[in-house]
Amino acid sequence: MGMFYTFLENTGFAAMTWGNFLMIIIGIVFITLAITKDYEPLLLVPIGFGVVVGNIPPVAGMALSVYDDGSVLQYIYFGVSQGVFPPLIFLGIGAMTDFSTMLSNPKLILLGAAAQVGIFLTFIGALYLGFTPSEAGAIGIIGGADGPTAIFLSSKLAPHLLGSIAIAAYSYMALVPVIQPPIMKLLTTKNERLIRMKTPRQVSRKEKIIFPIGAFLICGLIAPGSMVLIGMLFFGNLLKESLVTDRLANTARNAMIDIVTILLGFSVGASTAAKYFLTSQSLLIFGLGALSFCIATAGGIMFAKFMNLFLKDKINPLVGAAGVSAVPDSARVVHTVGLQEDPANFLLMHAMAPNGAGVIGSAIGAGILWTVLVL
Amino acid sequence: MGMFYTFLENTGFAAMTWGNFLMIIIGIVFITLAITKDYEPLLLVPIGFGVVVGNIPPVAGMALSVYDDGSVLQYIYFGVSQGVFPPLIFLGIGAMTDFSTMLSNPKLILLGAAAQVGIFLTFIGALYLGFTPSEAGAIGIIGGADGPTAIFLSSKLAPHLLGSIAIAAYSYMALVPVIQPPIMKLLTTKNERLIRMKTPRQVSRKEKIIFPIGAFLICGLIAPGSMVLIGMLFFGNLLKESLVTDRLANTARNAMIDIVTILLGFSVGASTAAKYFLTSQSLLIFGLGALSFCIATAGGIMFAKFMNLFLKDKINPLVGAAGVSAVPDSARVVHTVGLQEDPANFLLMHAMAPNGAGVIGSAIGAGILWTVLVL
Amino acid sequence: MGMFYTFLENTGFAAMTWGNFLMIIIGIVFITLAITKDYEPLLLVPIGFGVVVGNIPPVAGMALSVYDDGSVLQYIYFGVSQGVFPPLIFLGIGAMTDFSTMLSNPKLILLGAAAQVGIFLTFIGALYLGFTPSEAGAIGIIGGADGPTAIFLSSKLAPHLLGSIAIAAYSYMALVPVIQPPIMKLLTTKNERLIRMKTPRQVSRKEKIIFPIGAFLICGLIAPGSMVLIGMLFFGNLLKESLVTDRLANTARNAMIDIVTILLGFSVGASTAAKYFLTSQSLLIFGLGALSFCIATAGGIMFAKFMNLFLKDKINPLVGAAGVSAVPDSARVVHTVGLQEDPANFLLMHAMAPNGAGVIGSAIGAGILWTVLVL
Amino acid sequence: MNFSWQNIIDGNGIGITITGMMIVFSGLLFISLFIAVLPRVLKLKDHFTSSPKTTAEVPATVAAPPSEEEIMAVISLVLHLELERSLGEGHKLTISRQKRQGSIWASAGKMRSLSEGGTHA
Amino acid sequence: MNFSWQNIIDGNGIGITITGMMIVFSGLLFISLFIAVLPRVLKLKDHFTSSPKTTAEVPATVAAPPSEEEIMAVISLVLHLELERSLGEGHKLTISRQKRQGSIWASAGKMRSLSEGGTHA
Amino acid sequence: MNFSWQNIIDGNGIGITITGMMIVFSGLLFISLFIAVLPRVLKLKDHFTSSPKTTAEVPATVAAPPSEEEIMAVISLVLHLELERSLGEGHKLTISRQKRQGSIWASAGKMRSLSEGGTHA
Ligand code: NA
Ligand code: NA
Ligand code: NA
Repeated sequence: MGMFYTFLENTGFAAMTWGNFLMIIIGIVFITLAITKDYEPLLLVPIGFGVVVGNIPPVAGMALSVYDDGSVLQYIYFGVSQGVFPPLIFLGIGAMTDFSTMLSNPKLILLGAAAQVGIFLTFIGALYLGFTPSEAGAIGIIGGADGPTAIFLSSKLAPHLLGSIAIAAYSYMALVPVIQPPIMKLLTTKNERLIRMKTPRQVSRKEKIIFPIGAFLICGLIAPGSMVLIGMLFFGNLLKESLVTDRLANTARNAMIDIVTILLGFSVGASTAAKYFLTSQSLLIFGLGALSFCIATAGGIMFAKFMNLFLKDKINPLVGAAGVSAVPDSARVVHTVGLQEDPANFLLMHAMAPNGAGVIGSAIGAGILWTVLVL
Repeated sequence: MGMFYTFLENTGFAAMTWGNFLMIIIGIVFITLAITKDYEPLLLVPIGFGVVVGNIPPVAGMALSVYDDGSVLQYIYFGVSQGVFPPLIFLGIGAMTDFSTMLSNPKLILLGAAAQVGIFLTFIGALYLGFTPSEAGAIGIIGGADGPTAIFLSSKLAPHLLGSIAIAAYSYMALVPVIQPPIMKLLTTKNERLIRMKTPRQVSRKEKIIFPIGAFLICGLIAPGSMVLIGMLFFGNLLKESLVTDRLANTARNAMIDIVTILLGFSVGASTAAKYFLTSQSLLIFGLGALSFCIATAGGIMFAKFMNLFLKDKINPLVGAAGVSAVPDSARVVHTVGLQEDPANFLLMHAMAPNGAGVIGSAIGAGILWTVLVL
Repeated sequence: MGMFYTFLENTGFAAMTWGNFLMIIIGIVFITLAITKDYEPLLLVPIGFGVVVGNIPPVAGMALSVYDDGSVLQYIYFGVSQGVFPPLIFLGIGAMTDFSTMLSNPKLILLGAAAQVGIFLTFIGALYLGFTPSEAGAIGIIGGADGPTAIFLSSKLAPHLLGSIAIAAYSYMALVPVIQPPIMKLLTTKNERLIRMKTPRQVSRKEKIIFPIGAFLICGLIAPGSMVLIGMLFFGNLLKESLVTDRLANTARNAMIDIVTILLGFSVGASTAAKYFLTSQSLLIFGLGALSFCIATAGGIMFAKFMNLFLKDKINPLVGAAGVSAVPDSARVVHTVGLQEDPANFLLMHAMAPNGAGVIGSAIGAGILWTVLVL
Repeated sequence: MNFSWQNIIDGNGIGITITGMMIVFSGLLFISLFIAVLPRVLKLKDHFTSSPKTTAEVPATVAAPPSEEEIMAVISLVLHLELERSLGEGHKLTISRQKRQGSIWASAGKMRSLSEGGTHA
Repeated sequence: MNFSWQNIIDGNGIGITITGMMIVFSGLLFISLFIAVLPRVLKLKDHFTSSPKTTAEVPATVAAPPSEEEIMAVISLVLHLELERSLGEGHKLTISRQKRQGSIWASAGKMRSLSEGGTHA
Repeated sequence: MNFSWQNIIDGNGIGITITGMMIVFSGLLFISLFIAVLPRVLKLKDHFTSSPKTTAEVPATVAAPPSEEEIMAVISLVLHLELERSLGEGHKLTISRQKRQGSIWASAGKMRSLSEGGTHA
């Protein structure tokens, strides 16, 4: 009977803390939001379930959790902690992204640059709050609104904050349809929101094939730190656009990205054991993250208005909000807000250009921060 | 010409032992049974071919076999020896399993608990035969009738017996249609076998979604050692039932589980080099394994008969035999034996409930044994 | 502002060498050939883009390139440097290859043996040029005209030459439609090229199932060093031919081989940083590689003519050229050259037999070289 | 190896067995109770937050009666799905496989991609 | 944690921010210029190497007007693709899923392959 | 690097080459003989264990002549398979791809899943 009590002491019930309990509730909330509100289900469901699993109190002496050497979860988490999964996800994203609208209207790319101001202002904010420069850099990248980039940079600059940063990034990405619209309406007039943009021209196959190679060379040479992420993104896109490697592109954007997404989401979630996650730092990170999304959105919109001062064919400044990455949700948000003013103004196509540029921009930003803060 | 003789000395012909020869025959028998009798082909073909490959005598000094550091086979076997593959297989199984019948008739779950008596009585038997407690625990799990669980626990408790235990578990799982029917007929009367069960009620989508989360929390808290296996099983099931992550569920139950199955089966087979496999221990393990399947089957059936003493809606005791895991073969065996008595009595649906419960039950059992024997 | 200059010093522009520039051009040429000429696109596109990525000058102190410990590219390259990817590609090839024509005309298998003379004569040539025996062995295998085999053997015998050998092997494999026809026409008379061969007999399912097991045993016992490559090839083929494991064969020849091909091609390409790749050794390797393809082609053709001295049913000596591996391009080249002489002479089917035998033959050759040179 | 009852006592076999079976049973019993209670809890919750949304959604999909063409199309679809399934099960329909293989041979310049043309290829 | 403006100065926050934004902007500006120039360069190049090949290829695919059967077949195909897509999106068509599952249960001897019969299964 | 015949002798080049070619030839010769003998052995074995099972199974699949609807369905199926194959080969049918992409944009709330709607998606 002593054996039974010994075992009981090692059940989760005994070791359960209020923190674990809270985290399990959070995990369930993630899953619920994903299912009922359809917020980023492909990431929130794996992360949410991972959070639940990661907060079952592990038994001392058994290799169970992400933090125990030789545990299965640690092997899976290896792809996160070493930054291997994010480039593979970028490969799949590249193989599913159509850069046509960007190619047909290159001006809009600059909106994707402007939105990255969210990264750097958040970096300053994090410095102010007392984070070390490396930590601040990793936190700043939440403003890039790009989950894989955030995980990649955190794994290099501040592995101990990886969980909080990843969860913050994905949470706010899921909440893009909630966060962006008020800012968009606040910073634009009704007339601006009514601007119609010209139908983009047709792009030739040759342009589509040359683009990923040329754009990679530019990014890679300017910010070598972004080489792996950007390289995989454009490699995937070349596999897609070359047409001769269609079966590879197909696998990259289906089986491969799915497998990586499952393992990444689940193990990131499982790394949020209350003991490591529920800290005042995490709270600050969540605060800064919310701020960074707002700044990024505002940055894109304001730069669109600035560009309009010089342009003959005006840009609808709503499109600037898609300069944060959050592909394709922020583009859809732009589209929806545009439709509210004018049901015949279809902004989705136009918003895809800064959306794609935002992904590239935040990867470059990550490369810069990595270079500057690691050397 | 001396070179030629040197090489000849290093061919397999020279180093071949009778043990290797016997094992190669066994591998070919596995493949033959899989192809001609359709016994578990998805596992017996990879294992069988792996056995053949693993018994080609390797050349001393070359990194060839599963046991040579730095060999390709060892890298593949890593997923087995560290217990990484079994949870990934559980993920896929979760993503393909429909727990509806279990949800509609919760009483039947207990049959899946009763069948686990096979695990613990085999554990006692193995202790009696002189195995250490850790070894005995790993051998006992064969009675769980669940290949991935057996590999997982063996990799934690008795890595040196992993090959024998895995081969025994999969062999008997393949032989379920041969092993179970006589026991089922022996322990039941004709009248019992004729019992018809009520059509299960329709289960709502909400129940299906909440079930994997709630059931995981119960299992994880009661037996944290089962956290990884059970977690992956219910994670896969949530991916399936949430409907919003259908592409992930699809990949988990297709490309992902297939890849893992190929690598697991092949490398488990390749680990059965005669030198390590043909021992008296292996013989004892095979004997105990056969016994454990019989006990587990009997346990499920007898508990169904015991429950009938108290129930108004009687359970057909044949259904109890599906309480061993061996999904879905043991459920099909129940169905077939039922049809032999009454061609209009369709037990398949009912048998799926204890069948699923058996998977959960043996994973809990593995968690308990791991906790008790490792600490 | 000092910061900006510091960063500029770390951009790729500053560190770029003429070697890098040349390699990037080569990478772009690879991609262009793959897309416009359809030369081996599934390999040349990944390799070509990898070459571009691998020649962006990395920043000292950052883990970026294949050669930096802990970089993402190094983790991916691990599958190449440890020889894990080639057997997995062989698995997929096995699962897509139909050995029927080989089974129906076993004589043609010998042509696949004769073509391996390219391996060994190149080995002698490399020795003459001053390479160490191990290096010479790895270079010789280019003559096997089989990319995965070349990578596998190089990773074992001469890891420092792996990049050059792999690029040479894949380049010449892509150029098979350019290299082979002149040699074929030079070594055969018009009458020989007009020879029609008998329609092969129908092969039973049983033969197809027994073949991979029997053939593996022969190869594995004769040259255990070829065990892993040949084992995976025939394992894949058994998965396909057994019919009962069709879902596994399907995944092996689709998702699995695609994933491995993407990672292998990209990381092999990325390993060709100018600093390591642009050496006089590489030039010699490319020269020897071209020679080896010619010798292999000639070997196959001449042996076919030799066999014709004794045969009643003459072999069309063009078919001998398919004895190099390069599946299925060299078989298609044979077919095309045959059609040029006689538009009604369909040699494709016949050429598949030596083509498959060539894969097996070069894997055996690799096994021999590994055994002889490592022990 | 020495066979002996003492081994069982030394290894605490009986204790572990009883404990183990108790925990396995209690785990599955809890799940059983949870499942039994779940639909009632959900019904109770629905009672408080009555939402006619879910029922309203369904009729939208039930549209006009199908035309003859649609019926024909559905027949062919079912046939296709059936075929796909049976291809997956045991490849009785070797005809279509052969055809696919053939068409790949005919296509130019694909070296290592002799796939049978599944949706991945 | 101490909140302080000094942290920003110590961490060179302003310098990194200005440098960073300049590089991000210059990177995307270069890409923008590259894209803007690209079609003109390609047109220039085509001007020198005028190749009527590509235009000649297209008409080959435009063949005889489709027969009634072909139209019917196309309808069913579109329906199928539509169905496949919606299955991928949110599984409204549970009927077909159920069917597939059933057919696998019926098939003999597949132990762990309870897939829903996708093309992989 | 010094070019020299001595290197070949030092590296035992001739010996390895002769040995290597002998083994490669003997390996493939054994396979060749194995293949040549195999059908005879199988026939011999069938002779002793004559089993009319396999032949009996086939006729079961040859059923009633197909109705007009079935023929139509088969046409559409073949068309579909053909289409699927050519999509896999080189994407000449860009129309259908475009459509799929479009329909995904229209669907709500899928962030990183911009797949083109293959069966996986
Ligand atoms: Na961004
Ligand atoms: Na079980
Ligand atoms: Na070869």
